[in-house]
Amino acid sequence: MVETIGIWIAAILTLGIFSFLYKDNPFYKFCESLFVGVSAGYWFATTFWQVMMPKLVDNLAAGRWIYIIGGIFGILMLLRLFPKIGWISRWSLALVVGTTAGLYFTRYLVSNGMVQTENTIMPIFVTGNLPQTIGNLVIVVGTFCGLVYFFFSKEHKGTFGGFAKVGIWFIMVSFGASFGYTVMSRMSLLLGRLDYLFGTWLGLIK
Amino acid sequence: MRREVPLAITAIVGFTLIVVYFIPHPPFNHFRNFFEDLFFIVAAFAIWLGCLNLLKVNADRFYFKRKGWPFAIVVWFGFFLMVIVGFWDGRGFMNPGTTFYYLYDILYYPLNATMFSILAFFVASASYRAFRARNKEATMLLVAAMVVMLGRVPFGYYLSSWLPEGWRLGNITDWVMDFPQTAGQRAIMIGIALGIVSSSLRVLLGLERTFASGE
Amino acid sequence: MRPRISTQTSNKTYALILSILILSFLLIPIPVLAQQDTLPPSPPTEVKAEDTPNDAGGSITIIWKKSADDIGVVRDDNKVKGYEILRSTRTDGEYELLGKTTAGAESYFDSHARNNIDYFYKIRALGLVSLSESLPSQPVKAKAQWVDWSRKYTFLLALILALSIVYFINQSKTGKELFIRKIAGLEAVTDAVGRATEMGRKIFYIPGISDMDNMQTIAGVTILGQVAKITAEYEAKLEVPTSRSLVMVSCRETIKEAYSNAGRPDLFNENMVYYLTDDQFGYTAAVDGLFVREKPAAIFFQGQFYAESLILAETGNYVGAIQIAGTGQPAQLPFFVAACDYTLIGEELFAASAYLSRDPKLLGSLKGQDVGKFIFLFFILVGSILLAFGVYDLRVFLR
Amino acid sequence: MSFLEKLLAIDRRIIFLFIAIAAALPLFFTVKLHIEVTPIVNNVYNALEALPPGSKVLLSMDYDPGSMPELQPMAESFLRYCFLRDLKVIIIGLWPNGPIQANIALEEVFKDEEVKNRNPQYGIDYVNLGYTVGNEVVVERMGSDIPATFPKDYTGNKTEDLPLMKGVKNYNNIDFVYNLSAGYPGTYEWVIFAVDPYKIKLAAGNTAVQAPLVYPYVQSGQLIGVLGGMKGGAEFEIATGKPAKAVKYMFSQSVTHAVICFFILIGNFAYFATRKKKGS
Repeated sequence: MVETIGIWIAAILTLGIFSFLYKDNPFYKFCESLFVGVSAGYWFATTFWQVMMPKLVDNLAAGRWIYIIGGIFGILMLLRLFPKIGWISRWSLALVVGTTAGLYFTRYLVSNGMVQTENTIMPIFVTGNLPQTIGNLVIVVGTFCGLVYFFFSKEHKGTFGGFAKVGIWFIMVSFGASFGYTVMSRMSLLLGRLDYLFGTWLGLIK
Repeated sequence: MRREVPLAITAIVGFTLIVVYFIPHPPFNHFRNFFEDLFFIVAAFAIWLGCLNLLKVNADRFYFKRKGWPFAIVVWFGFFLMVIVGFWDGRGFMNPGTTFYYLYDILYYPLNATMFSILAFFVASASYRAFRARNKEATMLLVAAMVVMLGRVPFGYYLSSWLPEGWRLGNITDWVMDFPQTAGQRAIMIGIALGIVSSSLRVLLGLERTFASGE
Repeated sequence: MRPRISTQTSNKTYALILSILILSFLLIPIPVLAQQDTLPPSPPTEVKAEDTPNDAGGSITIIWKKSADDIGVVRDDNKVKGYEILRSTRTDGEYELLGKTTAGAESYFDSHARNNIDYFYKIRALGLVSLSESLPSQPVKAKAQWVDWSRKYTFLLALILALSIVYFINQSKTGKELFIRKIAGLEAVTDAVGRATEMGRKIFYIPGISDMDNMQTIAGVTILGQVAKITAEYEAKLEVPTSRSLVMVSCRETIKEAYSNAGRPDLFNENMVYYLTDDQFGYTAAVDGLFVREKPAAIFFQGQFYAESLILAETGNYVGAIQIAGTGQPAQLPFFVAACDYTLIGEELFAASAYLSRDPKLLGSLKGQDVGKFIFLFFILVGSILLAFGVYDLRVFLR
Repeated sequence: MSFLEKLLAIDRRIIFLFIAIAAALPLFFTVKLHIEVTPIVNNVYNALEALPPGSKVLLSMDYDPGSMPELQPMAESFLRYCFLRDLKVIIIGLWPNGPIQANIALEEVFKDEEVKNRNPQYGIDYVNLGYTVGNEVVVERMGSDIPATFPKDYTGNKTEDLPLMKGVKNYNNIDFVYNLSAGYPGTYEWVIFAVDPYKIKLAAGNTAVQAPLVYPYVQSGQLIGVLGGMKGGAEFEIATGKPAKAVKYMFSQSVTHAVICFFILIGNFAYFATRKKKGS
C-alpha cells in the first residue's frame, strides 16, 4: 500500500516536471520548488549526521579541543546571513579558497600539464599496427596544433597560423565526440524516466 | 582587518600546502592535515549556509509577496520534511526501510532524475532546428558527432556490418575517441590547467581579491 | 500431465548420475588434500624492509620472494593461500600480526609504523591448515624525508611559471604593451551590431547564470563593455536580462561607463539591464519568451553556461538572430559551436576579456600562461623528434 | 511559404512528441542486440580480473539520481562482480547522495541468487563509510589518513573497529579504486588528487557527458579504463557475463540516436535547400 502510494506520488511529480515541455506552468513550479526544498533538506540532514557529528561533535566530545577552531570558523561562515557583520565570513572563505588554491597550484600543473605532455611524447612507430601508428602521430600533431591555437602571444599567420587551423579541427572533432556522448547521456536519462512511468508505474513493461 | 586577515589566511594555508607537496617532513604535514580537517568543517557549514540562505530568500519572497510567493511555502515544506524525518530517523537514516529512505525514493529521486531528462527533448528539437553545418568547423563537429552517435550503439554495428572487420562504425568510433578526440581534448586540458595554475597563484599572492572584498 | 511423468523418470536418472559424480569428486581431492596438509608450504625468502621514500615517515615497504610452492595465482590448486605480515621491535621478540595479503603477492606497505624505531618483519606463508615463517628482516626505521626528490622538476617548472606570471603582471603594470592576437569572435561583434541597427531590432546580451564570483561571468561582463561601446556608436538597442542581482548591478555600471566613454551617456537607460530570477529553468523560460517576442537581430552568450545553453541557443537560432557565444564550460561548447555563428572557445573568452579590459593582472597571467604553453610545445616538438631518432628521452624532465 | 520552410518552422512540441515516442516505443520490445565490448571497457574488466580474491577495492559513488539510469546499473554490476569474486568493497561518497545510492544498489544486488549464496557481511565483505563534505580535499586527505577522513561509517560505527578496515591507513593499503562519476567532484579529481600523488590504480564509470573529457587520462595511463554512459555499462555487463539493466535499454538507445541523426540531416537539408532558393 505504502509502496503503491509512493509510486503514484513519484509518477505524478515526474509528469509535473515533464509538463514544462508544453509550457512553463504552476504545476511545474510546484514540483521544482519542492525539489529545491527537498534537496536542501537532504543536504542539511546528511551534512549533520555524516560530517558535523563525526568530525566536530565527536572530536570535541573526545576532548580534542583543537577542533573548536573549525567550529569557530564555521560559525563565522554563517554570519554571512547578517549583512552588517557578514564581512567576517570572509575569514572562513579565505581558508576554503587558500586550501583549494594551494592544492590546485601543484596538482593541476602535474596531472593535466606535465603528465599529459609526457605522454604526448611517445615512440610513434608501432611495427605491424598501422592504425596505432597513425593514431600516435595524430595525438602528437593534434595536441601540438591544438595548443598552438590557444597560444595568444603570436598572430595566427603563415606556418604558425596553419598549425592553429589544424588545431581547431582537432578541437572540433573533440567537440563532436562530446556532442555525441552528451546526446547519449540525455537520451539514457529520458529512457530511465519513461521506463519508470510505463514500467514501474503503469506496469506495461515487463 | 577586513582585508588583510583573509589575505593572510589564504596565503598561509595555500603556501603551506604547496610547501608540503615538496617537503613532506613534519611539521608541515601536520599543518596540512590540520588545515584540511578545518576545511571539512568549514565546508560543511558552507552547505548549511546555502540551506539557510535558501530559507531566508524564500521567507522574504513570502513576506514581501514577491512573484511566485506561494511556492516559497513549498520550498519550506520540502526542506523541513527531509530535515525533521532525517533527524528523527537518527544515525541510520540512510538504511533501507527508514522513512527518510522512502521519501528519498518517492520525492528526491523522481524530481532530480526528471529534471535532467527533459534536456533530451531539447537536444532533439535543437538537432532539428539549430544544429547547422554553417561553416567548416561546425560541419566537422556534426560529422564527428553523428559517427560517434551511431558507432556507440548496436544500431551502428548493423548499419556497417557489411564492412570488413576493423572498418566498421564501432571501430571508427573507437579510433576517433582514442586519437583525434584525445588529442583535441588534451590540448584544451593543458590550456585550462595553466589557467588554473595562474589563477591559484594570483589568489595566493593576494592579487585576486574578488572573494575578499566588496559585497 | 504426461510430461511431468517423463520428467520424473529422467530426474531419477539424473539424480543417479549426479550422485556418482559428486561422490567421485569427493573422493578425488582426498589424496591431494592429504598431501597438502602434511607438509607446510616452503617459507618466503629474502624478506627486505625499507623506509618508503619521499614521504613524511610512518610507512615501511616490505618486499620478499614468494614461497617456492606459490604458483603466483589465487587458485584452489595453489598450496599457498596467502601471506601474513608480522612485525616486532626486537628480532627475537613477540611478533604482532599486521595484515594479510593474497597468494602471489611479494610486497606490503606497513602504514602504521612509528618514526625512528627499529622494526623487524617476518612473512608467514599460509597453507590450507599449516604455515611456515620466513627469517626476520634486517631492522629498519621509518623516517620522514625533508625533500621529495621525485618532484624536483615539478618544483622547477612551477617556479618558472610563477616567476613569469609575476614578471609579466609587473611589466603590464608599468604600462608596457603586451601583445595579444586577434580573436575572431570579437571581430564579428561590429557586424552583428551593425546588422541589428539596420534591421531596427534589439540586441540581447546574456552573461550566463553564475554570480560575480565566477571568473567566466566577470569575463562576460568585461566583454559586455566592448559590445556596449559599439551599440552606443551605432545607436542600437541593447538589452541584458540577468539571473543574479549582483550581475545586474555590475552590468549596469559597465554599460553606463561604456556609453559615457563613447560620448553617448544620453542613450543609457537603467532599464536596459534587468533581473529575472535566480532559478535556472525559470530564467531559461523567461529569456526564451523574450527571444520569441522580440525577435532580436543579434544575441550574445558570454559567461558561465550549463544545460540552458542548448535551449537558449536553439531559440535564438530559430528567430534568426546572429549569435556570438563564449564560455569555458567544455560540455556546453559543442552546442554553442553547432548553433551559433561565432564561438569563443574556452580560454579565448579569458583572452578576449584580458585584451579588452587591459587589466594588468589578467594580461600578465595570460602572458605567463603562454610561457607555460611554450615550454610544453617545445617539449612535444623536440621531445618527439629526439625520441623518434633515439637520441634522448626528454620525458624524464616531466616525471 | 514552401513545404520545406513549413517543415523547418514546425512547433518544437511536435518534435518533443516525436522523440518521446521514439524513446518509449522500443522499451516495449525485448530485442537481443549485438554488443561488442570495446577495448577501453575491457581494460577495466581485465584489471579487475587481475585482482586476487580478498583484495580491497574502494568504490567512490559520486553522483545523484539525475544520472541514475546511466550510473546505477554500473554500481550494481560492479558490486555484484565484487561479491562474486570475493573482492572487499569500501564504499564512500564525494556527493551527499553517494552512500544512499549505494544502499539502493546493494538492496538490488542482494536479490541476486548467486550473491545471496555468498551472503556478503557488512563490515567484513563491504563497508559504507558514507559521505563527507570537501570534494577534492577529501580525496587528498585520504592519501594521508582514511580513518581520519571518515572517522565513522554511515551509521556511526567507528571506522577503525570495522574488521575490513583493519590495517587500512591510506591508499597504500587499497588495491584498486573504482569511481562512478557524474561531474564535479569525480574522475577528474580522483586522477589529479589521488592517481598522480599517491599512485593508486583507478578505473571509472562516467556519465556519457563526462566520458570524452577523461580519454586523455586513459591514453596517458593515469586511468585504466572508463565505462562511458549506459553503453559502457552494457559492455561491462556483457564482459562480466551478467547482462542486466543497461543491456535492456540498448534498443531504445539505438533508436533515439538514429532519430537524432535523422533530425540533424533533415534539418540541415531543409535549411540549405531553402537558403539556396532564397539566394538564387
